Amino acid sequence: MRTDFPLFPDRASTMATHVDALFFYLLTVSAFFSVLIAFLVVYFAIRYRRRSEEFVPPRIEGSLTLEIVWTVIPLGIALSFFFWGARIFVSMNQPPRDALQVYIVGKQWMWKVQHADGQKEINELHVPVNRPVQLTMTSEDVIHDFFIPAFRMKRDVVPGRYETAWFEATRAGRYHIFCAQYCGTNHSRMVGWVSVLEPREYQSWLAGGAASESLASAGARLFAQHACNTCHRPDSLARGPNLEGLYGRLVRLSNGQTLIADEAYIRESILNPSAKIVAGYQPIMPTFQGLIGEEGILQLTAYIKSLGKPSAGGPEMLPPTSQSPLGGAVPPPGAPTPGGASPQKGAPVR
Amino acid sequence: MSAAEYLPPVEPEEPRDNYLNVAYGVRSWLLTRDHKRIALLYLASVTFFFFIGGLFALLIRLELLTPAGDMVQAETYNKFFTIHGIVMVFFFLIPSIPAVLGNFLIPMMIGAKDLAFPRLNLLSWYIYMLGGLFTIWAIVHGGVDTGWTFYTPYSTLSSNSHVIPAALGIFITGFSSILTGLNFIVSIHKMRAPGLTWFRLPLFVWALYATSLIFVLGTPVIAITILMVAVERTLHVGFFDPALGGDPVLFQHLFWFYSHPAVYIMILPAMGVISEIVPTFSRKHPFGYRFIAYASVAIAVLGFLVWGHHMFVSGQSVYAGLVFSVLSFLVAIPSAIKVFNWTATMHGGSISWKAPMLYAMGFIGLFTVGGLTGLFLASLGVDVHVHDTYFVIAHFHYIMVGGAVMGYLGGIHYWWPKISGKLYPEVLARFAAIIVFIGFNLTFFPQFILGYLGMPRRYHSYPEEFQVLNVFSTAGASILGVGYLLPLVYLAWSMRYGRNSGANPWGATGLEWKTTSPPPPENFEVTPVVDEEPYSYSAPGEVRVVG
Amino acid sequence: MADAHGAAAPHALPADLQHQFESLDQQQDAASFGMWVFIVTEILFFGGLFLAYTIYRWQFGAGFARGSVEMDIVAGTANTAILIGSSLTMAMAVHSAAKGKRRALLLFLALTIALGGAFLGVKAIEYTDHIRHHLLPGPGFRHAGPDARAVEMYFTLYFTMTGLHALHMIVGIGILSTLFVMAWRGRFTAEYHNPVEISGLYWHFVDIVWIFLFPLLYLIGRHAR
Amino acid sequence: MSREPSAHAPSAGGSHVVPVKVYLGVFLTLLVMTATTTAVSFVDLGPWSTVVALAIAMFKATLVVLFFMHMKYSPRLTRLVLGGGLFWLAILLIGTFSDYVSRAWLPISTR
Repeated sequence: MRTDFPLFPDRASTMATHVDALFFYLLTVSAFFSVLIAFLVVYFAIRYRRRSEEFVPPRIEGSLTLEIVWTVIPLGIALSFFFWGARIFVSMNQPPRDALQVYIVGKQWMWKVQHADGQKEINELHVPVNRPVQLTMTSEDVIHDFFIPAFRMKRDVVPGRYETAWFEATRAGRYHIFCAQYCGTNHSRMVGWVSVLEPREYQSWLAGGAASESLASAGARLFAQHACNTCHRPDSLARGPNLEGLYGRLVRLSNGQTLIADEAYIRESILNPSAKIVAGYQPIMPTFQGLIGEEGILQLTAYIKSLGKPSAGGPEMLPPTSQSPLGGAVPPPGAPTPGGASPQKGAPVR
Repeated sequence: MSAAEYLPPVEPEEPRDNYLNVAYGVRSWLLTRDHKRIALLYLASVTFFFFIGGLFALLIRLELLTPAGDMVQAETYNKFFTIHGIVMVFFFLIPSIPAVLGNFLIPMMIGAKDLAFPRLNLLSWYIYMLGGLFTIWAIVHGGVDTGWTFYTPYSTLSSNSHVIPAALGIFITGFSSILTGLNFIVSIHKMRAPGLTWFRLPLFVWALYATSLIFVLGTPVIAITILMVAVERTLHVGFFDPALGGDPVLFQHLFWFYSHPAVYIMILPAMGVISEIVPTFSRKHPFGYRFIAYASVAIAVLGFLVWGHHMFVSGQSVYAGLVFSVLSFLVAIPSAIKVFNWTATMHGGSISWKAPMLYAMGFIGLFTVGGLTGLFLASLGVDVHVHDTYFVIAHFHYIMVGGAVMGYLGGIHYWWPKISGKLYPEVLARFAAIIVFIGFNLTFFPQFILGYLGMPRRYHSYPEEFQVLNVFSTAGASILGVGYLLPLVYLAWSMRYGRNSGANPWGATGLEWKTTSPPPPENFEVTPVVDEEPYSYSAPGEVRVVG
Repeated sequence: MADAHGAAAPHALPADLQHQFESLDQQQDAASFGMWVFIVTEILFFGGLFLAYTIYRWQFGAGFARGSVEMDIVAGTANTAILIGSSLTMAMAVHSAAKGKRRALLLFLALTIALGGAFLGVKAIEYTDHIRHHLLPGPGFRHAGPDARAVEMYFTLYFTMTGLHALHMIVGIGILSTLFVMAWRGRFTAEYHNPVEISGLYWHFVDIVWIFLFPLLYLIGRHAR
Repeated sequence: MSREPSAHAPSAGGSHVVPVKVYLGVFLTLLVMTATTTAVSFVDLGPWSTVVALAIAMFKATLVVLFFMHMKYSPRLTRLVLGGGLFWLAILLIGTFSDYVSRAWLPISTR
């Protein structure tokens, strides 16, 4: 039995310092009130213990001022907890724009990780240090939960939609990945390791990694294999909307709604095409539910993202795209985008 | 100040006909409509289920002694914690105080002969037992492994265990809660003795009134949710199945709409018990009576607005998370008011350290820790890290075991003379209370540390660095187990061999102490008329009512 | 049911007074109040399904419209009229019980049971018709045209909500039949007819559920056709 | 062991007898309302058609509650009970719906 057990988790991400600060604030206030109440109870029990059966204490009904005091003060302290916690939570839900894209598919009892430029890992995640990494996650069966204690980051992985979360590792090393939402027999074995590497090591890992094709080129292959191009062609007589430059662009639907084309829209249009029909087109696209798995959809999405730009550059380089008209505007309500923020294609990475 | 000094010099004789000796035989118990006998039926069945749940708790703790999880397979462990959860939540914590102490005491506390609908009251016990039968059937035939939360799509699509029988068991038992709640609400509104206004009611009645509001307003929603899971699982339709257009998060909304108020069903009655014990054993009017009363109802109402704090990371929107977080902080305020008022009641009192008071003091301390750790979970930033970890397990066990079970045991000891007419052995009872307190803290405090370290809940095997804290927790669990066996032994012993207690051994106020112990079948010879304020200790001269 | 009291009361207690109540008035007050509390539990019981309906209709508007068009609107409207009729006869039954007119009470109870049966009959016809068109959700569900998934969700909600409502109708008819037998035996008088009253409250509640189910399930997207 | 019954509000719907004329009036109104709601559904009011359908349904339900269920003649407590039930239904609907509606309003990162 390891006797040198830690009492406090590693602190390996930018978010960890903020969460720990709030945690210690909560801890001190709670310790103060717990000790105060415990002390008062014990002190009164001893100080006013029953010495004789005849003594009848004075009748004290209460005091309004005291009641107000111990309502208002706890309320004030509680709201301070709320605002601090809320600020951290909102920033946890705002992935920076230049974050490294990683796609994670949870499947009963393993994590399948795919990097934008093709690396595939099982229960392993290699990320560079001091670089924001955005995770786009979905599940193939039941609800899982991607939890890295050292980064204080946790997000449920819900089947049927994308959930996004992000972190920025600040210390190299290997940290636990846990599945934190009960998902069946081997829920406790659905664990892994995230390895935070120095930039040099990360580059060598990238190079030495799988020589397979990038996500986008795998998507191109699938696109041809399922004969998507019979309808989705750039020329005029195409029966399906043109996909070039679609990602991040405003799309007008047949029912007058408008939304920004993001991963969730592309995923839903593949699996349930008639849910959102582009204005001017007929609902003739068949569903690919069951024909294309979650990884396939991720590859197709990566391929569609790479369309409408000069041929896909190196894995790292995100070629500049035309600034999407809406930029950072909040998408109109009603467009069911994924839980996390839909990443905007902004300035290229320098 | 030895215990013997308080006892009345001459032992009061057993009252002639009380509800226990007025009729004998199995039929007189199984077909009774006397709320006191129904309370004892509930006492027996609730105790039975408590020890089943406790057994599975010990099995879980034994399994977690080793990181590799090599005592049982993962499948079996998942069934252990599911059955521990279901049995403890639905068959012990929810019915225990309302159905046992509430059934026994509310008619007496409001000066009535019985509850408004005695037959529905007996039906409520039979429904509870039928639901229990389904759950036992599920356990015996292989158990269910979905966790007591039945999250979809695992419970509807993926689990191949006995989900439907267990779900039906909970569905049926829900109606037992609804009937109990309905009975209490109607009785408290319509059957109070003349002169007994709302603000002359004991605080226990206020707490159970608030609990009954939750019974009636919350339980139907879990009933329909379980029905939808059963329909989806058997007919393969798509309420919550993403492949068929359903949304698993909708299940979580429906589930937690009931299940959060359910945790207030579990704690409010215990608060009611403490609000009775502390004034009696401090011999003092409760500090801020109206604030404690209003706080109970406020908890019941606000408790319905906060369910989203179980779903901060489950795909609920950021804005909904913000709203539920601020509401969750508001619901913590009434609980804080109650703790401050209990402590203030002890100030300037004449405090006796009898067993019920030990349980009450333990309750105040542990419930405070439980409540404050709830604030960690309500603040969004920290919850993202500690959600679904052992921090949550420790939090709700401090409230459920440190709070509700301590309150239940305190209440059982406090009203035991009224229920059985006998006095329990005081020294042994105090010893048991201390054992429970120590065992409890050793079991659950290490889990706070494990939680922040990131150990997820419901893990059959865990990384090595968590082992030492888990060993402490298992050691504590065995002490706690022993602590709970003691009352079972000496209370049963006292039924037969205990000294007669007389009508009011504690010198307490309240209508239930004005009738004999054990009380006659119709509670009072003459329906009492109430003409004084509640908890009137300071009436000069009336030191202690003898026999 | 009421056990005689030992002490000789100045005025003989009414036979129907249960021992735990002080007066018949208090007993009937408690019974009616208890039934209203039970109706609140029923409101929240159906509320769970209405929530699922609201969420999925907000997400799959088109599919729900296409599903609703499959409904036989004549049968739906007729059923609504039948149930409103049964509410009238139920109210008249309570009215006759309060007046102590036993024959009128029996007549109206019978009418209410008959109308309830008619409602269930129409539902049975509708159900078999849907099943024949493969519209019963589950593996056997088939629907030409787009949005098959959304239409199946509509039918899942349709069958669950109207099924639960029909179940409540069957229980209601069972209650009214027992009332009929008790009334036949002259159990109810002008002073004591509380069971009829609270059964009326239950029946009217089940009618109100249908009053909401009818527009929400039958009348969406009619104009689209 | 009799004593004067404790003070109670007029019994809930017990003693009050509603004239038959009122019942018939309510019955006819309800039938007319049913016919109306079916007819209106054939007129394309866009999103308003649902609002109108629900408004008519609520009006019909209020009629049934007030007259057939004697709420009009019942004590204040009974109204409080029904009001509480409807308010809790509203909590369930609004609370959950607010999550679904606000899922699209994400704080888009501009950092």
